[in-house]
Amino acid sequence: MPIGDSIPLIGIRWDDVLFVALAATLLVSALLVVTLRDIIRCGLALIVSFASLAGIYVLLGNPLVAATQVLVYIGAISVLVLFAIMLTQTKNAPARLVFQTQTLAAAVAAAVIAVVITVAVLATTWPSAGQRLWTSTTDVAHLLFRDYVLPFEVVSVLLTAAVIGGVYLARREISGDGENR
Amino acid sequence: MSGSLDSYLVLSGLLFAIGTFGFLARRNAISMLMSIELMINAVNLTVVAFGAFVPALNTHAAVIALLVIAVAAAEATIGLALVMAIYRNRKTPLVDEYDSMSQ
Amino acid sequence: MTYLIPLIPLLPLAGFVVTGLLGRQMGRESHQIAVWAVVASWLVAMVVAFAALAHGFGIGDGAGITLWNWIPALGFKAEMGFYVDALTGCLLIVVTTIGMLVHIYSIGYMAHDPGKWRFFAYLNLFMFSMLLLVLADNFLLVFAGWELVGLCSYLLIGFWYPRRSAAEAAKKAFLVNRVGDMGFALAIMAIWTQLGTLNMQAVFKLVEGGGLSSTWVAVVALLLFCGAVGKSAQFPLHVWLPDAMEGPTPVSALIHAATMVNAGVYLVARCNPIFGAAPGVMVVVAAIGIFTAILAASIAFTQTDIKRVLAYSTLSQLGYMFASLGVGAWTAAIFHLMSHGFFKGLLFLGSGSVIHAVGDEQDMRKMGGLARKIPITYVTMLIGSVAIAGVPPLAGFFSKDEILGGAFKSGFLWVWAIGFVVAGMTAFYMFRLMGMTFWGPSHVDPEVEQHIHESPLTMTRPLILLALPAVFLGLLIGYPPESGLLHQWLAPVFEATIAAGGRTEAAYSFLGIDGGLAIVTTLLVVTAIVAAWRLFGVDMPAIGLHAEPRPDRVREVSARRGLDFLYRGSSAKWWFDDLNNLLFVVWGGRLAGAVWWFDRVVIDGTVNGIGTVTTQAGLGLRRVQTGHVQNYALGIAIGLIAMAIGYFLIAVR
Amino acid sequence: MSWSDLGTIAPVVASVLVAAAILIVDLALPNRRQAIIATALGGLGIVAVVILLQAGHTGSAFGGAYSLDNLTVFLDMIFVAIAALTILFGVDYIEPRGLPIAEFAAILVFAVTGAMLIAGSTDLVLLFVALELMVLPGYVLAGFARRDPYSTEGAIKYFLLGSFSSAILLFGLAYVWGITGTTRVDGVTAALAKVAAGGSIQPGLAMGLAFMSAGVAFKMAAVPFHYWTPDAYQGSPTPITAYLSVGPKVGAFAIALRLFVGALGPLRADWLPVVIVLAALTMTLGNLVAISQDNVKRMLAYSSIAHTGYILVGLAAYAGGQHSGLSAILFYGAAYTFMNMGAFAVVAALQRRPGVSSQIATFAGLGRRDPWLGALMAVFLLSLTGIPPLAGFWAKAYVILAAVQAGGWLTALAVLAMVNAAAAAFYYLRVVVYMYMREPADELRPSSPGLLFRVGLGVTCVLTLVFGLFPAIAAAATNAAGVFGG
Repeated sequence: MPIGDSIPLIGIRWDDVLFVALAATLLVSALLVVTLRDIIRCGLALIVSFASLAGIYVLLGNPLVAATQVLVYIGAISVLVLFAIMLTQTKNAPARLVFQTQTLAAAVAAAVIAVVITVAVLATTWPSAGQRLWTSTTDVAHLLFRDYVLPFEVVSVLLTAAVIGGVYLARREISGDGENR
Repeated sequence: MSGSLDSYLVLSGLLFAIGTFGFLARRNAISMLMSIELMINAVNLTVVAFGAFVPALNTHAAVIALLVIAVAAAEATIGLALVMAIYRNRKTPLVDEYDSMSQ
Repeated sequence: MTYLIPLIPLLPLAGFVVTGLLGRQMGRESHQIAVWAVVASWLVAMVVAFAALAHGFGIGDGAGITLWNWIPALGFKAEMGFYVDALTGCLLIVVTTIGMLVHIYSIGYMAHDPGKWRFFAYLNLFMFSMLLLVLADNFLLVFAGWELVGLCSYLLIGFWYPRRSAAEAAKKAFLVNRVGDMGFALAIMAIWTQLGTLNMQAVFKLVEGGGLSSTWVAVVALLLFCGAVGKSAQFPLHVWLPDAMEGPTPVSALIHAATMVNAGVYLVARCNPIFGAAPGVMVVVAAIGIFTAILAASIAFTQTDIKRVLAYSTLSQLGYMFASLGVGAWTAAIFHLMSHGFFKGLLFLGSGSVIHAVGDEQDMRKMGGLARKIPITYVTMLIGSVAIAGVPPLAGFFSKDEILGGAFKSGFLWVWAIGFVVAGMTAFYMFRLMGMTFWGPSHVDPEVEQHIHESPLTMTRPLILLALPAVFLGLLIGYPPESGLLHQWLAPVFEATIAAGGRTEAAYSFLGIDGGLAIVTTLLVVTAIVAAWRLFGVDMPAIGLHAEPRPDRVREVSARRGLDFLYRGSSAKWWFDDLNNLLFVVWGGRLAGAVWWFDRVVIDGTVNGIGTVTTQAGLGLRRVQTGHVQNYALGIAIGLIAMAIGYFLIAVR
Repeated sequence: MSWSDLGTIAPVVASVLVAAAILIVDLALPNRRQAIIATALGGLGIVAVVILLQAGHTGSAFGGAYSLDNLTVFLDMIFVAIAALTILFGVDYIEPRGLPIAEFAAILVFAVTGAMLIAGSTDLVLLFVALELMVLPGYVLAGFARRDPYSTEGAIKYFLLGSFSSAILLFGLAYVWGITGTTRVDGVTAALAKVAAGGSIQPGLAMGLAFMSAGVAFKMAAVPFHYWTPDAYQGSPTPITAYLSVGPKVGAFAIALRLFVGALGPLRADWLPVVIVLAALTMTLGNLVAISQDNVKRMLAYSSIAHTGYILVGLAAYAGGQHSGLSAILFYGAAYTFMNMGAFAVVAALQRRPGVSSQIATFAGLGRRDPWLGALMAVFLLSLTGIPPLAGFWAKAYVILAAVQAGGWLTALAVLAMVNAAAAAFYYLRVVVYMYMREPADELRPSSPGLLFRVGLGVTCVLTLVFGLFPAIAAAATNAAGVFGG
């Protein structure tokens, strides 16, 4: 049986329910990322927020971006972050004092930024179609390799440079390594 | 609600602000990096939201989002490598202990 | 002929580069290249200068050479070019001649200084900068020279940097000069925005043709004068010059007496079409000049450091020159610039010879009776003093007389009156200096006294050579008054401005007003000299106050008011202090006190205050840089919010 | 993509190939430093030739994402010069510290590739990606002495704040894109021209502009977004500091030219007040703090902030309607590049042996210890001060004159710039005083830098003099380059 566009009886659209649920998960997990004491839990909360964002992308009719989000953010970046956390955990770096002394100032600044963005968004009339559009993956591929081929190539150079630099910085010093010449 | 561009943009704005808060408040370099990732994700949400509601931007949004994700990955690589490098020198990931040049 | 012009500044520049880079390796001979470069430059300059003055050899009333088009962009044209006319010729003679003699003198003076090569390199750089300033054909190039002479002055004042006072003096000179330089820079900007060119001759043509509104002319003239006030150490920017005496004495002679400080006078004279079109500013120039003249002369009365007396005297004489410019006696100002350059250079070099003789002592209270021990220095300095005092027929008489006569005849009676008083004061304090140094009993430290000797030939020969123009220059180019050689030379430079001012130079009449003024001034001068000779020249060994510093500060004197009357007439020491008492406590005391207070508290305080405030502000801002990333990030976030609010405000506008 | 597209971006392609060649040479001939240096310098020479072959041509590639004009050529030449000079200065410093030359050169060339892409990009996405290609290798370079706590500390601060500002910039770009509906600069210009004609701008666009301006201001180190500069500059190995002080800065101004002058040109009346305030704050604070620094590297870092302020005066002059402001910016950028790199290079020469600090005391007596090095430093510092007839004088004169011509509030800004230029003399001359008026603390042996280093110093010095004595040559190029899009 098709479930229809909206919840029976109450009349609230399923989309809205989904949106609220995903948005709430996103915001709560994001808040956890920036407030939890234990940094490993922060990392796990980050994965949750990435995942809920992927859900929102699906809701926005963009499954390609959602898939990339899952692959790159959850599959690669989060894992990297977790590795880094593991490698830098020592007994000397206790979990207490998670915050800077300027927490209050930071909270005020962030709140002001949130208000600024919200006000600006609500006060602006957007050239919106008023409804969500589905994104065709084929069109994306065409566009990527036609209009955006140069940025695409540059990103590949960028990733190469990042890998070279990252490896240089992070690799352990092996004896006989160039530096000990 | 889910059918209005405004709500997605406000959502992304809140996410951006949360990321900013984390960046300003956390003292662990990796936490700060995670906060930056939240901010970049907020930007991506903005882009995809524009794409979903403005016909002219529809396909472009996906392309831009993909490129931004790739850039973010590169940034994270460098960032984590730097954290490893400084951790080897200082034995702490807490950035507020890196203040040897505060003249 | 014009192709010779670039050689004049380039020779010292080459000397600077070679000496600066290789000087240390040259060791004892490190002065050779520098000195020969300046001698060569002098030779060329003489040829060019006299060609210009004789209006011949293709230079005529002025000729330029453009090396290359410096900058043709931004709708803006400035050429790397030189321009020579009679005015330039006069300056060339003064700058290169004195510069060369100072170089030669320094061979002896700096012989034992380990930093000799550095000294000569700086001197060469200074010569280059000064000649660039004098020869430049556009304001921008003048400004380049202007900045560079300031830099050289800074380096040379602080040459003996281990002395803390030297470093402080250098800093002060630089700071005060920057204030004036700002004025000059703003003037250049105003000229460019209003007229679209910076070539001096073109600017003058435009101004004479009425291309600039009278308000702008006044603004430009005032700003230019600001620059001149800084460089020529006129009130209220005069404070740096006396302190600048911390530099080696040849530097004081060259830069702070004979050449660089003249740059302001030169600038105003060069820009005579601009100043001539702004009569209001001319009055300001005259007022500042004559006020500086009497202010500095009054301070020179009480100084005990031989170089400081000369420094204040320099201020006073520069004040005369500005007064002369202000009343429209252009030629007289240049005349005084030339004669003053020679005799003041002579006096400074002579004082260097004295200081050299008495073991680096500069306090005149610890001198006295040196006349017989260092005769060449004594005779030449005496000539210089007679010249600066204005005794006929020496150089100073003619130039000063012309200034006073010019002020009187052009209706600036107040300028004349003050100038007249200053003439008397000048004669007095110069002979006070001579008396305390050369006459009377010796107060020299007995240990030093045994070693007193005349300076080597390299030092005395420049003194003799400088004494010649101090004696003959007036007769040579200033006689007959107001129609002498100099007037013929400079006529083309100033005639247009003088004609535009609506005044014709009244003919000189010895039997009329001019002769009367000259006789009255001469009488005053002679009286002052006689008074000084009576006070300081009488030998008075009976009291046995040898080698004891004489307290002569105004405050101490006033405290001993009862005592001084007891000793009146019994000791040169007390004659002098009594005179101080009379001059400063009774009718000038408060004024002099106020002058000193103003000088030391307000002006020095402002100068030092600016330094302190900026340093403190810098330190405060530095504290923001805590080293904590989050603090920086918060700063960025606040900046971002401010920017967002700013844009919102712009958007709803 | 077509062959003509590739021809248009040939310098960028060549530059990427140079980076690849360096890495390949390193793999094929390990421990052959001469081969690596030769590859890097030779490669950059070829890139320079490729750029010069493009001079005078115009065109666009990849559907308008990249455009070749005089501005691109001019900036590309500056970037190649920066890369070559950094390598010349770097070798003498990197080697004694046991750091690998190949990685250094390759990462540097990657960064410069990004800068060159910025110069030519007329597409918002390409601009952002190119910017990241410029700054990410910059973070690695800042931390290149990875065993040195200062270097890594400066690098991580630079990285964290840089990424923060990138996110802010990106957020702003997203909004501008969402409102104008295109990423192409000409499209954005057209859309914004309609907005400007329509009167007021919407709050969303205003916010986008704010975030974008903040991001760009960070990259160019304008106050109050400058905090990263002193730490990153002081911590980095000195030749890399020399690079960081000019490369990313000129790159940031390239962004400003393409983004603000190009894309946001129609709204320039709206961003003019922001630029005026930024310029005034930047030069004043930079100078004030520089006065109280005792470390020459840190002093030069703050002075570079002040120079950002002067360049912003040129941008303000443009926004105020004076087109010559653009060539003034370019002239300043070029002059600043050479004199500032020269000054840092002298610091690097003194620090050739590890363990020498950049405290001002290190410079005591340099004029006597090492007359050549002292004279060069004096030339660079006097040029930075703005003493005629050196490059820095014309640079300042141009921006100030452009501002004066623009009139209005900009006249006040010009006067402020002059006051600042006068004040700046104190801290520059302080170093000169130390060099010529202080006894050396200990008798350090003259540091005899290698041949490459001397070539680099010679080039910077000659250019500083040539720009001062014959500014017409450079001005001709900047005037040509100043005529583009906006």
